[in-house]
Amino acid sequence: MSIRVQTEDFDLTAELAALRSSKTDIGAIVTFIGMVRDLNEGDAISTLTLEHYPGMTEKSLSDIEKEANSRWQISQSLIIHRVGTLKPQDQIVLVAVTSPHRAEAFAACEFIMDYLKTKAPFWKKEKTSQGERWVEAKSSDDEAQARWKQSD
Amino acid sequence: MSIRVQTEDFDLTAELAALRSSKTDIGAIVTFIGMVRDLNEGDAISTLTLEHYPGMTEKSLSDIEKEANSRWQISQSLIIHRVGTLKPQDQIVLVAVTSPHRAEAFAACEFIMDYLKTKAPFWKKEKTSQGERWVEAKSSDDEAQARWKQSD
Amino acid sequence: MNIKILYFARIKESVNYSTEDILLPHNVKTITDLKSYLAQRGDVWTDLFTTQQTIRAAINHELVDNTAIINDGDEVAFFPPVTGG
Amino acid sequence: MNIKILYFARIKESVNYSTEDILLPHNVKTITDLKSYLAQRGDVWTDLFTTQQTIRAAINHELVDNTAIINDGDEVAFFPPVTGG
Repeated sequence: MSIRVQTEDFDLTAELAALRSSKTDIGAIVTFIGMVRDLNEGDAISTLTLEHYPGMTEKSLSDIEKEANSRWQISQSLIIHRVGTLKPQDQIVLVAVTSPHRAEAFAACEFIMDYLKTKAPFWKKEKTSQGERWVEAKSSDDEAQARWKQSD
Repeated sequence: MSIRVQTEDFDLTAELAALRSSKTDIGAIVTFIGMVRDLNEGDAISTLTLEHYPGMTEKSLSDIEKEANSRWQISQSLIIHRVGTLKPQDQIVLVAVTSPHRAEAFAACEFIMDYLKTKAPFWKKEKTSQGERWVEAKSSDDEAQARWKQSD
Repeated sequence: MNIKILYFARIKESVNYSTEDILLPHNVKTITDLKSYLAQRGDVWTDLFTTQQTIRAAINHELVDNTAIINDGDEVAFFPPVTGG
Repeated sequence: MNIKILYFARIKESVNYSTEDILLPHNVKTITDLKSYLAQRGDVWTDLFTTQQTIRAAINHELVDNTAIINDGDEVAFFPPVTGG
Protein backbone atom coordinates (compact mmCIF):
# COMPACT_ATOMS: atom_id res chain seq x y z
CA MET A 1 0.00 0.00 0.00
CA SER A 2 1.47 3.30 -1.07
CA ILE A 3 0.36 6.93 -1.21
CA ARG A 4 1.88 10.04 -2.75
CA VAL A 5 0.71 13.65 -2.88
CA GLN A 6 2.87 15.60 -5.31
CA THR A 7 3.01 18.51 -7.74
CA GLU A 8 4.92 16.47 -10.37
CA ASP A 9 3.29 14.43 -13.10
CA PHE A 10 3.52 10.60 -13.02
CA ASP A 11 4.35 7.97 -15.63
CA LEU A 12 1.98 5.02 -15.61
CA THR A 13 4.37 2.44 -17.06
CA ALA A 14 7.06 3.29 -14.50
CA GLU A 15 4.59 3.29 -11.60
CA LEU A 16 3.16 -0.10 -12.58
CA ALA A 17 6.63 -1.61 -13.06
CA ALA A 18 7.52 -0.56 -9.51
CA LEU A 19 4.21 -1.87 -8.18
CA ARG A 20 4.65 -5.26 -9.84
CA SER A 21 8.34 -5.73 -9.16
CA SER A 22 7.96 -7.40 -5.77
CA LYS A 23 5.03 -9.68 -6.55
CA THR A 24 4.58 -12.73 -8.78
CA ASP A 25 1.03 -13.75 -7.89
CA ILE A 26 -0.58 -10.87 -9.78
CA GLY A 27 -3.10 -11.80 -12.44
CA ALA A 28 -4.85 -8.46 -12.80
CA ILE A 29 -4.04 -4.76 -12.61
CA VAL A 30 -6.82 -2.19 -12.74
CA THR A 31 -5.87 1.47 -12.95
CA PHE A 32 -7.86 4.66 -12.90
CA ILE A 33 -6.51 7.98 -14.15
CA GLY A 34 -8.49 11.16 -13.61
CA MET A 35 -7.72 14.10 -15.88
CA VAL A 36 -8.49 17.80 -16.09
CA ARG A 37 -11.41 18.26 -18.48
CA ASP A 38 -11.35 21.10 -20.99
CA LEU A 39 -14.90 22.19 -20.16
CA ASN A 40 -16.91 22.48 -16.95
CA GLU A 41 -20.50 23.72 -16.85
CA GLY A 42 -20.08 24.96 -20.39
CA ASP A 43 -17.02 27.15 -19.78
CA ALA A 44 -13.57 26.50 -21.19
CA ILE A 45 -11.07 25.81 -18.40
CA SER A 46 -7.66 27.46 -18.66
CA THR A 47 -6.20 26.15 -15.37
CA LEU A 48 -7.26 24.05 -12.41
CA THR A 49 -5.60 24.55 -9.01
CA LEU A 50 -5.75 21.85 -6.35
CA GLU A 51 -5.46 22.72 -2.67
CA HIS A 52 -5.28 20.07 0.05
CA TYR A 53 -4.93 19.62 3.82
CA PRO A 54 -1.44 18.21 4.40
CA GLY A 55 -1.46 15.51 7.04
CA MET A 56 -5.18 14.81 6.83
CA THR A 57 -4.86 14.01 3.11
CA GLU A 58 -2.33 11.25 3.75
CA LYS A 59 -4.30 9.87 6.69
CA SER A 60 -7.53 9.86 4.73
CA LEU A 61 -6.01 8.13 1.66
CA SER A 62 -4.31 5.61 3.90
CA ASP A 63 -7.59 4.83 5.69
CA ILE A 64 -9.31 4.32 2.31
CA GLU A 65 -6.56 1.95 1.15
CA LYS A 66 -6.80 -0.03 4.38
CA GLU A 67 -10.57 -0.33 4.06
CA ALA A 68 -10.23 -1.57 0.45
CA ASN A 69 -7.59 -4.04 1.58
CA SER A 70 -9.91 -5.42 4.25
CA ARG A 71 -12.76 -5.90 1.77
CA TRP A 72 -10.92 -7.44 -1.19
CA GLN A 73 -7.89 -9.62 -1.90
CA ILE A 74 -5.40 -7.00 -3.01
CA SER A 75 -1.71 -7.67 -3.69
CA GLN A 76 -0.60 -4.04 -4.02
CA SER A 77 -2.22 -0.65 -4.26
CA LEU A 78 -0.99 2.82 -5.13
CA ILE A 79 -2.65 6.23 -4.94
CA ILE A 80 -0.97 9.30 -6.45
CA HIS A 81 -2.78 12.64 -6.25
CA ARG A 82 -1.35 15.83 -7.68
CA VAL A 83 -1.74 19.29 -6.14
CA GLY A 84 -0.93 22.75 -7.48
CA THR A 85 -1.89 24.27 -10.81
CA LEU A 86 -2.76 22.01 -13.76
CA LYS A 87 -3.95 22.47 -17.36
CA PRO A 88 -6.72 20.69 -19.30
CA GLN A 89 -5.82 17.05 -20.05
CA ASP A 90 -3.16 16.96 -17.29
CA GLN A 91 -3.31 13.89 -15.10
CA ILE A 92 -4.74 14.59 -11.62
CA VAL A 93 -4.96 11.23 -9.90
CA LEU A 94 -3.83 7.64 -10.31
CA VAL A 95 -5.26 4.67 -8.46
CA ALA A 96 -3.72 1.28 -9.28
CA VAL A 97 -4.73 -2.02 -7.71
CA THR A 98 -3.19 -5.43 -8.36
CA SER A 99 -4.83 -8.70 -7.38
CA PRO A 100 -4.81 -12.38 -8.29
CA HIS A 101 -8.42 -11.87 -9.50
CA ARG A 102 -9.82 -9.26 -11.85
CA ALA A 103 -13.20 -8.77 -10.17
CA GLU A 104 -11.48 -7.85 -6.89
CA ALA A 105 -9.10 -5.45 -8.64
CA PHE A 106 -12.00 -3.68 -10.40
CA ALA A 107 -14.10 -3.39 -7.23
CA ALA A 108 -11.22 -2.16 -5.06
CA CYS A 109 -10.07 0.44 -7.60
CA GLU A 110 -13.57 1.87 -8.06
CA PHE A 111 -14.18 1.82 -4.28
CA ILE A 112 -10.97 3.79 -3.66
CA MET A 113 -11.93 6.41 -6.25
CA ASP A 114 -15.49 6.78 -4.91
CA TYR A 115 -14.19 7.25 -1.35
CA LEU A 116 -11.37 9.57 -2.42
CA LYS A 117 -13.92 11.80 -4.19
CA THR A 118 -16.03 12.23 -1.03
CA LYS A 119 -13.56 11.83 1.88
CA ALA A 120 -10.08 13.05 0.92
CA PRO A 121 -9.49 16.78 1.66
CA PHE A 122 -8.75 18.17 -1.80
CA TRP A 123 -10.43 21.23 -3.32
CA LYS A 124 -10.40 22.39 -6.94
CA LYS A 125 -10.48 25.97 -8.13
CA GLU A 126 -10.82 26.53 -11.85
CA LYS A 127 -9.94 29.54 -13.98
CA THR A 128 -12.17 30.27 -16.96
CA SER A 129 -12.76 33.30 -19.17
CA GLN A 130 -15.39 34.24 -16.52
CA GLY A 131 -12.73 34.40 -13.79
CA GLU A 132 -11.86 32.03 -10.96
CA ARG A 133 -14.34 29.82 -9.11
CA TRP A 134 -14.32 26.93 -6.67
CA VAL A 135 -15.62 23.67 -8.12
CA GLU A 136 -18.84 22.52 -6.46
CA ALA A 137 -19.11 19.05 -4.93
CA LYS A 138 -21.48 16.74 -6.84
CA SER A 139 -24.31 14.78 -5.27
CA SER A 140 -23.59 12.00 -7.80
CA ASP A 141 -20.27 11.47 -5.99
CA ASP A 142 -22.05 11.07 -2.66
CA GLU A 143 -24.38 8.54 -4.26
CA ALA A 144 -21.45 6.62 -5.77
CA GLN A 145 -19.83 6.40 -2.35
CA ALA A 146 -23.07 5.40 -0.61
CA ARG A 147 -23.34 2.27 -2.82
CA TRP A 148 -20.44 0.72 -0.92
CA LYS A 149 -21.93 1.06 2.55
CA GLN A 150 -22.10 -2.24 4.33
CA SER A 151 -25.00 -3.13 6.56
CA ASP A 152 -23.70 -4.49 9.84
CA MET B 1 -12.56 1.89 -31.00
CA SER B 2 -9.43 -0.06 -31.72
CA ILE B 3 -8.32 -3.71 -31.56
CA ARG B 4 -4.94 -5.39 -31.92
CA VAL B 5 -3.89 -9.05 -31.72
CA GLN B 6 -0.12 -9.27 -31.59
CA THR B 7 2.87 -11.28 -30.35
CA GLU B 8 4.75 -8.15 -29.19
CA ASP B 9 4.48 -6.63 -25.74
CA PHE B 10 2.80 -3.25 -25.27
CA ASP B 11 3.69 -0.11 -23.33
CA LEU B 12 0.84 1.33 -21.32
CA THR B 13 2.04 4.95 -21.25
CA ALA B 14 2.48 5.00 -25.04
CA GLU B 15 -0.87 3.32 -25.68
CA LEU B 16 -2.72 5.76 -23.43
CA ALA B 17 -0.97 8.76 -24.97
CA ALA B 18 -2.17 7.63 -28.41
CA LEU B 19 -5.68 6.97 -27.10
CA ARG B 20 -5.94 10.41 -25.51
CA SER B 21 -4.30 12.42 -28.26
CA SER B 22 -7.43 13.08 -30.28
CA LYS B 23 -9.84 13.84 -27.43
CA THR B 24 -10.14 16.68 -24.93
CA ASP B 25 -13.38 15.73 -23.19
CA ILE B 26 -11.85 12.82 -21.27
CA GLY B 27 -12.19 12.94 -17.50
CA ALA B 28 -11.50 9.28 -16.74
CA ILE B 29 -9.38 6.44 -18.07
CA VAL B 30 -9.83 2.94 -16.69
CA THR B 31 -7.40 0.26 -17.79
CA PHE B 32 -7.17 -3.45 -17.15
CA ILE B 33 -3.98 -5.46 -17.66
CA GLY B 34 -4.06 -9.23 -17.40
CA MET B 35 -0.76 -10.99 -16.69
CA VAL B 36 0.61 -14.52 -16.69
CA ARG B 37 0.52 -15.84 -13.13
CA ASP B 38 3.45 -17.81 -11.78
CA LEU B 39 1.24 -20.56 -10.36
CA ASN B 40 -1.89 -22.33 -11.59
CA GLU B 41 -3.60 -25.10 -9.63
CA GLY B 42 -0.55 -25.34 -7.41
CA ASP B 43 2.00 -25.89 -10.20
CA ALA B 44 4.74 -23.46 -11.19
CA ILE B 45 4.22 -22.21 -14.75
CA SER B 46 7.28 -22.00 -17.00
CA THR B 47 5.51 -20.78 -20.16
CA LEU B 48 2.01 -20.01 -21.37
CA THR B 49 1.14 -20.28 -25.07
CA LEU B 50 -1.88 -18.52 -26.51
CA GLU B 51 -3.61 -19.81 -29.62
CA HIS B 52 -6.45 -17.94 -31.32
CA TYR B 53 -8.81 -18.07 -34.30
CA PRO B 54 -7.66 -15.33 -36.69
CA GLY B 55 -10.60 -13.50 -38.21
CA MET B 56 -13.10 -14.59 -35.58
CA THR B 57 -10.95 -13.06 -32.83
CA GLU B 58 -11.07 -9.61 -34.40
CA LYS B 59 -14.79 -9.88 -35.15
CA SER B 60 -15.56 -11.03 -31.64
CA LEU B 61 -13.52 -8.26 -29.95
CA SER B 62 -15.04 -5.68 -32.26
CA ASP B 63 -18.57 -6.89 -31.41
CA ILE B 64 -17.77 -6.62 -27.68
CA GLU B 65 -16.44 -3.08 -28.10
CA LYS B 66 -19.53 -2.07 -30.05
CA GLU B 67 -21.82 -3.51 -27.39
CA ALA B 68 -19.93 -1.62 -24.65
CA ASN B 69 -20.16 1.54 -26.72
CA SER B 70 -23.93 1.15 -27.04
CA ARG B 71 -24.36 0.69 -23.27
CA TRP B 72 -22.09 3.43 -21.90
CA GLN B 73 -20.78 6.87 -22.88
CA ILE B 74 -17.30 5.97 -24.08
CA SER B 75 -14.90 8.41 -25.75
CA GLN B 76 -12.30 5.85 -26.86
CA SER B 77 -11.57 2.20 -26.27
CA LEU B 78 -8.63 -0.07 -27.01
CA ILE B 79 -8.18 -3.82 -26.72
CA ILE B 80 -4.75 -5.41 -27.20
CA HIS B 81 -4.44 -9.19 -26.80
CA ARG B 82 -1.14 -11.00 -27.18
CA VAL B 83 -0.73 -14.46 -28.74
CA GLY B 84 2.24 -16.84 -28.86
CA THR B 85 4.45 -17.98 -25.98
CA LEU B 86 4.69 -15.89 -22.80
CA LYS B 87 6.42 -16.19 -19.40
CA PRO B 88 5.09 -15.59 -15.89
CA GLN B 89 4.39 -11.89 -15.25
CA ASP B 90 4.30 -11.08 -18.97
CA GLN B 91 1.39 -8.89 -20.00
CA ILE B 92 -1.37 -10.79 -21.85
CA VAL B 93 -4.15 -8.32 -22.42
CA LEU B 94 -4.88 -4.61 -22.18
CA VAL B 95 -8.32 -3.04 -22.14
CA ALA B 96 -8.44 0.75 -21.89
CA VAL B 97 -11.60 2.85 -21.85
CA THR B 98 -11.84 6.64 -21.71
CA SER B 99 -15.00 8.50 -20.82
CA PRO B 100 -16.13 11.86 -19.48
CA HIS B 101 -17.38 9.96 -16.39
CA ARG B 102 -15.56 7.47 -14.19
CA ALA B 103 -18.50 5.15 -13.44
CA GLU B 104 -19.05 4.58 -17.17
CA ALA B 105 -15.35 3.93 -17.77
CA PHE B 106 -15.21 1.36 -14.94
CA ALA B 107 -18.36 -0.44 -16.08
CA ALA B 108 -17.38 -0.56 -19.76
CA CYS B 109 -13.85 -1.80 -19.02
CA GLU B 110 -15.05 -4.60 -16.74
CA PHE B 111 -17.81 -5.54 -19.20
CA ILE B 112 -15.30 -5.84 -22.05
CA MET B 113 -13.04 -8.08 -19.95
CA ASP B 114 -15.91 -10.32 -18.80
CA TYR B 115 -17.12 -10.78 -22.37
CA LEU B 116 -13.61 -11.26 -23.76
CA LYS B 117 -13.05 -14.05 -21.22
CA THR B 118 -16.12 -15.99 -22.36
CA LYS B 119 -16.61 -15.04 -26.03
CA ALA B 120 -13.28 -14.27 -27.72
CA PRO B 121 -11.62 -17.35 -29.29
CA PHE B 122 -8.33 -17.59 -27.39
CA TRP B 123 -6.99 -20.74 -25.74
CA LYS B 124 -4.16 -21.04 -23.23
CA LYS B 125 -1.77 -23.97 -22.92
CA GLU B 126 0.62 -23.93 -19.99
CA LYS B 127 3.92 -25.73 -19.47
CA THR B 128 4.73 -26.86 -15.94
CA SER B 129 7.17 -29.35 -14.45
CA GLN B 130 4.30 -31.86 -14.96
CA GLY B 131 4.33 -31.26 -18.74
CA GLU B 132 1.97 -29.32 -20.99
CA ARG B 133 -1.75 -28.90 -20.43
CA TRP B 134 -4.64 -26.85 -21.79
CA VAL B 135 -6.06 -24.38 -19.29
CA GLU B 136 -9.65 -25.20 -18.32
CA ALA B 137 -12.41 -22.60 -18.68
CA LYS B 138 -13.76 -21.36 -15.34
CA SER B 139 -17.43 -21.28 -14.40
CA SER B 140 -16.70 -18.07 -12.45
CA ASP B 141 -16.01 -16.39 -15.81
CA ASP B 142 -19.41 -17.50 -17.14
CA GLU B 143 -21.04 -16.11 -14.02
CA ALA B 144 -19.16 -12.81 -14.37
CA GLN B 145 -20.41 -12.49 -17.94
CA ALA B 146 -23.99 -13.45 -17.04
CA ARG B 147 -24.23 -10.48 -14.64
CA TRP B 148 -24.34 -8.11 -17.63
CA LYS B 149 -27.28 -9.75 -19.38
CA GLN B 150 -30.05 -7.27 -20.01
CA SER B 151 -33.68 -8.27 -19.68
CA ASP B 152 -35.56 -7.15 -22.76
CA MET C 1 -22.64 -28.69 -50.21
CA ASN C 2 -19.03 -27.75 -49.66
CA ILE C 3 -17.85 -26.24 -46.41
CA LYS C 4 -14.57 -25.61 -44.61
CA ILE C 5 -14.10 -26.93 -41.07
CA LEU C 6 -11.50 -25.56 -38.63
CA TYR C 7 -10.41 -27.18 -35.35
CA PHE C 8 -8.68 -25.38 -32.49
CA ALA C 9 -6.73 -26.06 -29.30
CA ARG C 10 -7.40 -29.40 -27.57
CA ILE C 11 -9.74 -30.51 -30.38
CA LYS C 12 -7.18 -29.75 -33.08
CA GLU C 13 -4.66 -31.87 -31.19
CA SER C 14 -7.14 -34.75 -30.74
CA VAL C 15 -8.20 -34.99 -34.39
CA ASN C 16 -4.74 -33.98 -35.60
CA TYR C 17 -6.24 -31.65 -38.21
CA SER C 18 -6.40 -27.88 -38.15
CA THR C 19 -8.59 -27.49 -41.24
CA GLU C 20 -10.37 -29.50 -43.91
CA ASP C 21 -12.57 -28.84 -46.93
CA ILE C 22 -15.43 -31.26 -47.00
CA LEU C 23 -18.41 -32.16 -49.23
CA LEU C 24 -21.42 -32.79 -47.00
CA PRO C 25 -24.28 -35.19 -47.82
CA HIS C 26 -27.74 -33.61 -48.20
CA ASN C 27 -29.02 -34.78 -44.83
CA VAL C 28 -26.41 -32.74 -42.92
CA LYS C 29 -28.13 -29.42 -42.31
CA THR C 30 -27.30 -28.27 -38.75
CA ILE C 31 -24.38 -28.27 -36.33
CA THR C 32 -25.94 -31.29 -34.59
CA ASP C 33 -26.09 -33.14 -37.94
CA LEU C 34 -22.47 -32.25 -38.67
CA LYS C 35 -21.31 -33.52 -35.27
CA SER C 36 -23.10 -36.85 -35.84
CA TYR C 37 -21.60 -37.09 -39.31
CA LEU C 38 -18.07 -36.48 -38.02
CA ALA C 39 -18.61 -38.94 -35.14
CA GLN C 40 -19.05 -41.72 -37.73
CA ARG C 41 -15.34 -41.45 -38.56
CA GLY C 42 -14.73 -43.56 -35.45
CA ASP C 43 -12.02 -43.50 -32.75
CA VAL C 44 -11.20 -40.03 -31.48
CA TRP C 45 -13.94 -38.49 -33.68
CA THR C 46 -16.60 -40.63 -32.01
CA ASP C 47 -15.23 -39.75 -28.57
CA LEU C 48 -15.18 -36.05 -29.33
CA PHE C 49 -18.50 -35.62 -31.08
CA THR C 50 -20.79 -38.04 -29.23
CA THR C 51 -19.76 -37.67 -25.58
CA GLN C 52 -20.93 -34.93 -23.25
CA GLN C 53 -17.68 -33.09 -23.79
CA THR C 54 -18.31 -29.39 -24.28
CA ILE C 55 -17.51 -28.31 -27.81
CA ARG C 56 -18.27 -24.82 -28.99
CA ALA C 57 -19.16 -24.15 -32.62
CA ALA C 58 -18.92 -21.08 -34.82
CA ILE C 59 -20.23 -20.43 -38.32
CA ASN C 60 -18.50 -17.68 -40.29
CA HIS C 61 -16.80 -16.31 -37.13
CA GLU C 62 -20.02 -16.16 -35.10
CA LEU C 63 -20.66 -18.39 -32.06
CA VAL C 64 -23.72 -20.59 -32.70
CA ASP C 65 -25.66 -23.30 -30.92
CA ASN C 66 -26.36 -26.85 -32.12
CA THR C 67 -29.51 -25.94 -34.02
CA ALA C 68 -27.75 -23.46 -36.33
CA ILE C 69 -28.17 -24.12 -40.07
CA ILE C 70 -25.09 -24.66 -42.25
CA ASN C 71 -25.02 -23.22 -45.76
CA ASP C 72 -22.85 -23.94 -48.79
CA GLY C 73 -19.51 -22.17 -48.56
CA ASP C 74 -19.67 -21.68 -44.78
CA GLU C 75 -16.63 -21.75 -42.53
CA VAL C 76 -17.49 -23.90 -39.51
CA ALA C 77 -15.20 -24.10 -36.48
CA PHE C 78 -15.11 -26.44 -33.48
CA PHE C 79 -13.22 -25.55 -30.32
CA PRO C 80 -13.26 -25.95 -26.53
CA PRO C 81 -14.60 -23.20 -24.21
CA VAL C 82 -12.38 -20.16 -24.60
CA THR C 83 -9.69 -19.24 -22.02
CA GLY C 84 -8.21 -15.90 -23.14
CA GLY C 85 -7.71 -12.71 -21.22
CA MET D 1 -8.49 25.05 26.50
CA ASN D 2 -6.16 25.89 23.64
CA ILE D 3 -6.77 24.59 20.16
CA LYS D 4 -5.57 25.26 16.65
CA ILE D 5 -8.11 26.00 13.89
CA LEU D 6 -7.38 25.59 10.18
CA TYR D 7 -9.52 26.93 7.32
CA PHE D 8 -9.40 25.67 3.73
CA ALA D 9 -10.51 26.59 0.22
CA ARG D 10 -13.58 28.83 -0.08
CA ILE D 11 -13.79 29.21 3.72
CA LYS D 12 -10.16 30.24 4.04
CA GLU D 13 -10.76 32.94 1.42
CA SER D 14 -13.93 34.17 3.18
CA VAL D 15 -12.39 34.52 6.64
CA ASN D 16 -9.02 35.49 5.20
CA TYR D 17 -7.22 33.24 7.69
CA SER D 18 -5.59 29.89 7.04
CA THR D 19 -4.84 29.09 10.66
CA GLU D 20 -5.22 30.47 14.18
CA ASP D 21 -4.39 29.40 17.73
CA ILE D 22 -7.25 30.15 20.04
CA LEU D 23 -8.13 29.93 23.74
CA LEU D 24 -11.71 28.64 24.06
CA PRO D 25 -14.09 29.52 26.91
CA HIS D 26 -15.25 26.58 29.07
CA ASN D 27 -18.71 26.40 27.52
CA VAL D 28 -17.32 25.52 24.06
CA LYS D 29 -17.21 21.72 24.07
CA THR D 30 -18.40 20.51 20.65
CA ILE D 31 -18.10 21.46 16.99
CA THR D 32 -21.58 23.01 17.22
CA ASP D 33 -20.45 25.12 20.18
CA LEU D 34 -17.32 26.21 18.30
CA LYS D 35 -19.33 27.22 15.23
CA SER D 36 -21.65 29.37 17.41
CA TYR D 37 -18.63 30.88 19.13
CA LEU D 38 -16.98 31.80 15.83
CA ALA D 39 -20.28 33.16 14.46
CA GLN D 40 -20.22 35.81 17.21
CA ARG D 41 -17.26 37.46 15.46
CA GLY D 42 -19.83 39.00 13.10
CA ASP D 43 -19.82 39.77 9.37
CA VAL D 44 -18.48 36.95 7.26
CA TRP D 45 -18.08 34.70 10.34
CA THR D 46 -21.76 34.99 11.14
CA ASP D 47 -22.67 34.27 7.52
CA LEU D 48 -20.43 31.23 7.36
CA PHE D 49 -21.19 29.62 10.69
CA THR D 50 -24.91 30.28 11.17
CA THR D 51 -26.39 29.80 7.69
CA GLN D 52 -27.31 26.47 6.14
CA GLN D 53 -24.07 26.52 4.18
CA THR D 54 -22.43 23.11 4.26
CA ILE D 55 -19.21 23.19 6.23
CA ARG D 56 -17.28 20.02 6.96
CA ALA D 57 -15.25 19.70 10.15
CA ALA D 58 -12.28 17.54 11.10
CA ILE D 59 -10.59 17.00 14.45
CA ASN D 60 -7.00 15.80 14.36
CA HIS D 61 -7.29 14.84 10.65
CA GLU D 62 -10.49 12.84 11.11
CA LEU D 63 -13.85 13.91 9.61
CA VAL D 64 -16.36 14.49 12.41
CA ASP D 65 -19.97 15.59 12.78
CA ASN D 66 -21.31 18.55 14.77
CA THR D 67 -21.64 16.60 18.03
CA ALA D 68 -17.95 15.71 18.20
CA ILE D 69 -16.16 16.74 21.43
CA ILE D 70 -13.14 19.05 21.25
CA ASN D 71 -10.21 18.47 23.61
CA ASP D 72 -7.29 20.65 24.68
CA GLY D 73 -4.53 20.66 22.06
CA ASP D 74 -6.79 19.47 19.21
CA GLU D 75 -6.34 20.56 15.62
CA VAL D 76 -9.77 21.48 14.28
CA ALA D 77 -10.34 22.19 10.58
CA PHE D 78 -13.29 23.74 8.70
CA PHE D 79 -13.67 23.29 4.95
CA PRO D 80 -16.26 22.93 2.16
CA PRO D 81 -17.27 19.52 0.76
CA VAL D 82 -14.21 18.00 -0.92
CA THR D 83 -13.76 18.01 -4.71
CA GLY D 84 -10.58 16.01 -5.40
CA GLY D 85 -9.97 13.14 -7.77
